[in-house]
Amino acid sequence: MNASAPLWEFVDISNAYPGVLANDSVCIKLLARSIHGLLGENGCGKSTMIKTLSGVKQPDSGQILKDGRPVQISDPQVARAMGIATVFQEFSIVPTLSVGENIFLGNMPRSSLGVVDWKRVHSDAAAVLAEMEVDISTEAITGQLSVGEQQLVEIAKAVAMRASMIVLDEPTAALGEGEIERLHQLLRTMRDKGTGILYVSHRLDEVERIVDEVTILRNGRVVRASGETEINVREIVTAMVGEDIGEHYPKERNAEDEVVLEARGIATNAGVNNVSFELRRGEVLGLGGVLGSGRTEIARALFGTDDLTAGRVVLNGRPVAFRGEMDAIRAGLALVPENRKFDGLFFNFRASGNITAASLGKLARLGLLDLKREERATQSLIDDLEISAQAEEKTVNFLSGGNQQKIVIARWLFSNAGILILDEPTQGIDIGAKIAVYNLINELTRDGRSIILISSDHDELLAMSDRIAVVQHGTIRRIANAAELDHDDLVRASASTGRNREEGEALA
Amino acid sequence: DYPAPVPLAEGAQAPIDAITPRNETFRIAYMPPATEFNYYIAIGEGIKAVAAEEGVEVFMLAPQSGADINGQMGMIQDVLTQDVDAIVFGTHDEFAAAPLLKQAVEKGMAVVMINSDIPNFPTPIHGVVGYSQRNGTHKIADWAIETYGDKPLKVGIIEGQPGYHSTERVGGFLDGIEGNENFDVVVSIDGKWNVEGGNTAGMDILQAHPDLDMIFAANDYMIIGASYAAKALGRSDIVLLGNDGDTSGLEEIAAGNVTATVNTSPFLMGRAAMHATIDALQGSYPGGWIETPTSIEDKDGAIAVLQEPEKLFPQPSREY
Amino acid sequence: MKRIFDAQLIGPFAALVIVSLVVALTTERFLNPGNLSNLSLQVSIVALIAIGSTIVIFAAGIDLSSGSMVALLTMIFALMLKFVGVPLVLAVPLILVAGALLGLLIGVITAYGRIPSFITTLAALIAFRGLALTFNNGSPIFSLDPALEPLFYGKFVGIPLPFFYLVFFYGLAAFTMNFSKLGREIYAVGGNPAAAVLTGINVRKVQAITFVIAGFMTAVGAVLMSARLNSGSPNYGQTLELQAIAAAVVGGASLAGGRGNILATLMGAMTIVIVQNGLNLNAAPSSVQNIVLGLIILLAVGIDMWRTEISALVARVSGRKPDAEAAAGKKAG
Amino acid sequence: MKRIFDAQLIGPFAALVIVSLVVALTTERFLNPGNLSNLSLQVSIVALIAIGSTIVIFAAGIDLSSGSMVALLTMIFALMLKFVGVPLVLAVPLILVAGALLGLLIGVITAYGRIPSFITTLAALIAFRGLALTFNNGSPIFSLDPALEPLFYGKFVGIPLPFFYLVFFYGLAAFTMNFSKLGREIYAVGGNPAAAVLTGINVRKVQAITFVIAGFMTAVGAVLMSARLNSGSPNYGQTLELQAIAAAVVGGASLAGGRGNILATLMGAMTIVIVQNGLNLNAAPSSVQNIVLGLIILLAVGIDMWRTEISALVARVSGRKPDAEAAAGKKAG
Ligand SMILES: Nc1ncnc2c1ncn2[C@@H]1O[C@H](COP(=O)(O)OP(=O)(O)OP(=O)(O)O)[C@@H](O)[C@H]1O
Ligand SMILES: Nc1ncnc2c1ncn2[C@@H]1O[C@H](COP(=O)(O)OP(=O)(O)OP(=O)(O)O)[C@@H](O)[C@H]1O
Ligand SMILES: [Mg+2]
Ligand SMILES: [Mg+2]
Repeated sequence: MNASAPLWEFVDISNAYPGVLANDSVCIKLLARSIHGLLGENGCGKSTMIKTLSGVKQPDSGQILKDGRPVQISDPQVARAMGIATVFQEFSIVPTLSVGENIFLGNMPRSSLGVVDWKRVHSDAAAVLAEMEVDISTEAITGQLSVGEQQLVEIAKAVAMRASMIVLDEPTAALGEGEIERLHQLLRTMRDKGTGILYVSHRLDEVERIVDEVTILRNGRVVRASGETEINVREIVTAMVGEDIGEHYPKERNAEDEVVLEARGIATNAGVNNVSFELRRGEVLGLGGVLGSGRTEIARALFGTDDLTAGRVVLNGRPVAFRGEMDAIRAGLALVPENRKFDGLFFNFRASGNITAASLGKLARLGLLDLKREERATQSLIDDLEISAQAEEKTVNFLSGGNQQKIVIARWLFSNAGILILDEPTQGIDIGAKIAVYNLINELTRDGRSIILISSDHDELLAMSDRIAVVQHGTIRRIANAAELDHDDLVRASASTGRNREEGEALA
Repeated sequence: DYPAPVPLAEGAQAPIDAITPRNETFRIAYMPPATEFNYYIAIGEGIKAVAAEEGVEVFMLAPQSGADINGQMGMIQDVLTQDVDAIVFGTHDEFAAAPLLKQAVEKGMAVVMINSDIPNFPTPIHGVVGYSQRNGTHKIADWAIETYGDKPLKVGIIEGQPGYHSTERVGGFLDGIEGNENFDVVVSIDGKWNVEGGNTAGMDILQAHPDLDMIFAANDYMIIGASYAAKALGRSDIVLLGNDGDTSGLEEIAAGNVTATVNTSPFLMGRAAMHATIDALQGSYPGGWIETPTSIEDKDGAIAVLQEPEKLFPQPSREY
Repeated sequence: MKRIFDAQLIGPFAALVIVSLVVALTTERFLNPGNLSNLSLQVSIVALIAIGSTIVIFAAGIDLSSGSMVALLTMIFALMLKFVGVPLVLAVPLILVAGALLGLLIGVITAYGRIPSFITTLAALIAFRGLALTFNNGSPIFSLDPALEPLFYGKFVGIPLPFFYLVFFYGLAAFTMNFSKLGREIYAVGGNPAAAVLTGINVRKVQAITFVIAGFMTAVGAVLMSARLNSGSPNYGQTLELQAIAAAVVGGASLAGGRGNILATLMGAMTIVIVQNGLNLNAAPSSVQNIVLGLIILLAVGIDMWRTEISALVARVSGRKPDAEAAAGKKAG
Repeated sequence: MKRIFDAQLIGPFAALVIVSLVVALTTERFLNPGNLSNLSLQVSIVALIAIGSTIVIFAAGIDLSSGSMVALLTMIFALMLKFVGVPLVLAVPLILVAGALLGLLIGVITAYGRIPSFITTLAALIAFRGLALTFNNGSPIFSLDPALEPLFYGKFVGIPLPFFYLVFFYGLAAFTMNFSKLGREIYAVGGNPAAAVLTGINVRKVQAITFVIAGFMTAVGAVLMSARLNSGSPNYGQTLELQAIAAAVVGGASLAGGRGNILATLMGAMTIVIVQNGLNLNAAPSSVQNIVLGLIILLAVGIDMWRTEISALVARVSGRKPDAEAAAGKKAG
């Protein structure tokens, strides 16, 4: 195959949804032996492009060429048959089935009689996972894995297809540095063997590390096409956003001395073990660690979701015992969950219903809501946070990821919560929206509120935290000022735990 | 104790001498088609009364809904595995029951059908006890002709759900009024055998035909339902006719809400059936159909019947 | 007000108007004042019960128990009036409380026992009728109280009383769903229970409350049923739960929860009753009635589901842009 | 084999054993050979229909139509045999095809019309019975064919034929669900339809197929019902759909779809039938039977839902670690 002849080519692809032109005459050439980055703000049309290639959506106009010839990708099965494997942004695993079955969903190994060959399902799946250096049992029920592990299974599905073209739509959103590094390694190997790769990510640092060429979309249009030799993040950002962004991490330091929350040796059945820390007024306390290290579980323990089996939580000097989320919220805690789609948003409501959901008591007198006040309050938040003007016109399922995330955080701005736990708050949102979230964090801390920030993005964690607690196996190994730590410290902490666990279990 | 039996159709009579009771104290299953109809409970009371007098053991087993034929067959099957001496049954589906009852007869059980006038049950059984449905409603038609003479009457009919009982009862009424030009049947709809259905049907036919003079319903529940509809529409002048002689029906007649019904005296039917069954077990029943009497009761008649509460089930709600 | 009379009412209202027109044109006595007041009687019981069924559906539950609960409550009511001698003015509130308590029982088992409401109410559907049969040997109890009938058949300024009950309870329900904290919480729980937990809504309590409301409204229906038939019976209310759910569904409530307008349920119930009335006035056999009802349910939901396609079609024909609201309906439904 | 007889069977099997023990100890004639073969007759119809209901549930649907479909099919069957004069050997396959086609109709409307199966099958529940009533003026048709009864009452090597039907169809269903592409696709569609679409599974087709299977199995049940009762009637099969769903649910199938073992449904059906048999043998009134059935459904699901808590309790008492399978049940359910 000629290296310069594109494997796949989009010619003048346009896609419209009611009220939006998601793709406007987009042309992209995808080469074999190349990792092609598709970048742009939330809602600029990346996933929509991908859907046309994987047969989920038919383009409204334009053509898709395979090896120079126009083809019709009428459904996902056709796309698979043509050698396209896709890791979708929305998880497409079946939670009730085993990992092995998920990896071969749709084309399970079968004997000549058409009978499913279970031995091969599991041995082949195990082989794929081993190739990815991932340690997950193929018999495990997928729904019980952590979000990150599920994402790895998702990727394994695509790898198992041995496709000539792999499309990954934000495959690393829920992964930590270690997994990302291993994924990159795998993708490079596949590329070198001749596979074409289309890669979407909002983590510009990794884009810089892995992508060979880029296409940048804005408002559905290509604003910069591939062919660059050097990938320059600053230029990319400028192209994406349409203006030059000065500071990526506009950190303000608002920490005071007063301790508002204290964990003393808390433990839960979910794996939290002897966790102790203090959180000060106006402080951002970062929790760093690898995938599955138990940061989310610490959040669940603080928030009353999981029962404490040992230790206690002290709030403003008084010990508290939350029997559930409600108690925690009443006491002024708030949690922005790592999976906003499933745990955060009410897709049946517009922005206002979502923003006020946690503070209905504040809006109600004798059980009746003051709807005028709701309207005023949410409108001012929408203006302040620069949330899309459409937010009050449609239910929130029509908004881009960034706008959705802003709405979830706005909910807690509207409430009186004094302590916010933000679990991966910038996962899957674009650079502009990220900066908006950082500004929100500043605004909150300036207001005297405190934040526990869980993030797998080390740059973000280092830049936005006042102090960082390194979490390992459900316990805190070290707490230090963010300024005293650097990227390598976090990576080292991650690497040591990740590798140890793997080796141990690989032997067993 | 009961009227002389009429022989069943050719080949429908199972031999009485093949009955072989196995218990010292007879154990008898009473298996009506459903518990939802008071009527069968009243028959059961008659059966129980005789059982108490004669010192035999009787138990009732029936599904809740008359439509649950499958449930009833399951129950008969369950009873077949027990040591009962006789089955007194009623069913909405004799052909379904036939294969199982054949087994019962073969096992030497006495098998007697209740509330029926079928002379040719699909498998030979020992006896049938009941009133003639066609004759009963024919009689109430005759009564109406006698009572209302040549006056032109627009008649509405509330049928039961389609089936043998509805066909026979409505058919008897239609036979009865045949040839009397002043009876004009203008509408006939389904009232689903129950009070709710009768009420809705009554409401709607009175809307569609505000000039109706008379409603005949295939059972007392439906005519009671229709009576509320008539009352609500200010039509207390309308003639309302039912069938059964259910205690509630009789009380409604006594109260003047319903005009008349065919009283089929279920309690007495139960008594007759139980006597026949015990006789069959003792070899003294000749076989055949016992036709139990029916009468037409208007207000005075109903009060007279209600004055003998020992022959009624359930008991009237007050003394008459 | 704008909140209450929103776009979700357009479809069910159109259906109601079309059905009424068809019946009025094909049936002589349909528009007869007598028949119209008859209609408000016919619709009242199922429409009142459907308020509860719909609110349960808003919270993403389902209530299969209402028909059997009607049977049970009419029996208890009849026993109280006829055999215990409880005066009517006391018996009515007692039955309403009993209904709410039965609803509470179901709600607590569902919400706190974490059992899907389909299961708990299926169990209740079966068990309540069994329970109803244990009273009075399973026989109906007739002629309860002369003062009872007027509750159903009575009139005020020439309008049947059930019309006022409908106005009152639907008004209250619409107000609650749109202007109260509870209403908002019900929609939130139906829309995304996991998110509702994390926003501090007492999800279990809210779910349980929807069943209490359903039990209460079922009791209202049971009292009216007893008043209508001046009796109590373990056989009353069969398939009433399906009719109530059908009313909600024809009114456009999404079984997935989180959205719908309670007033649309009233329209759904009226649509169903008008069709049945039209068929009865034309003495159509019950077979036809069943078939037509089945088709109405299918069509109503179908039209709701295909709103996007239909409005796109209309748009193409009329040259206008398809409306976003319709697309939203599709997605969130 | 390990796949087919998996841990999901333990709960339903334990329930079955316990119930059998209780009935055997309290009821004299329960273990009578006559009664045992009687049991296999009693369970057969509902258990065969429940295969279809369960497979629909595995794909996250629900089938409320089977009871009415039985009525419709027995009527068509009776008409063919008695009035059209179709020979039995031809009529039986024709009815099976008819059932599959009715299932296809429901399946296509559900899957391709994007209407929730609760709605389509509710509409079918109502409409099919109406349709059944249009034949033969709504009257039952009796005495179909002398060769029909042996299909149900017949024996082979002393064992009732329905026993063999159960073995055959449950064997086939268990094999299909665990070792065929279709079976795995059904679980995938039930577990996450969006994911199934994206992996190239033809979700609509799979959903439609589950209803075809349900229709076919309902037809098998209808033939046996006709054979048992030697007749066809528009009143047959009432609430049979609820019994079939109850069997699935008592067997532990999750209404959320995506998981469950088809053999557990057989155990669920047997549990229910044994309880009813025990109550019948003790001449318990139908009221008690209803109450007990309601409680069994509730308990079976409750125990399944609370597996984690229960096994944690057992663990605490016995000092062992709670079992992982139980925890799995909770999360995935
Ligand atoms: N199913 C849909 N119906 C209506 N509009 C949609 C739908 N899916 C996407 N859109 C709109 O199309 C536009 C492009 O969406 P797309 O998902 O392709 O963006 P994206 O670049 O992948 O964004 P993100 O980075 O947030 O994933 C957005 O405005 C979005 O709101
Ligand atoms: N809702 C839940 N209920 C029960 N167990 C859970 C739940 N969520 C996660 N877990 C379990 O907790 C473990 C860790 O999952 P988690 O989601 O915390 O991973 P993670 O987010 O990658 O870790 P971290 O929070 O450190 O980044 C997994 O084994 C998972 O099964
Ligand atoms: Mg995207
Ligand atoms: Mg986490």
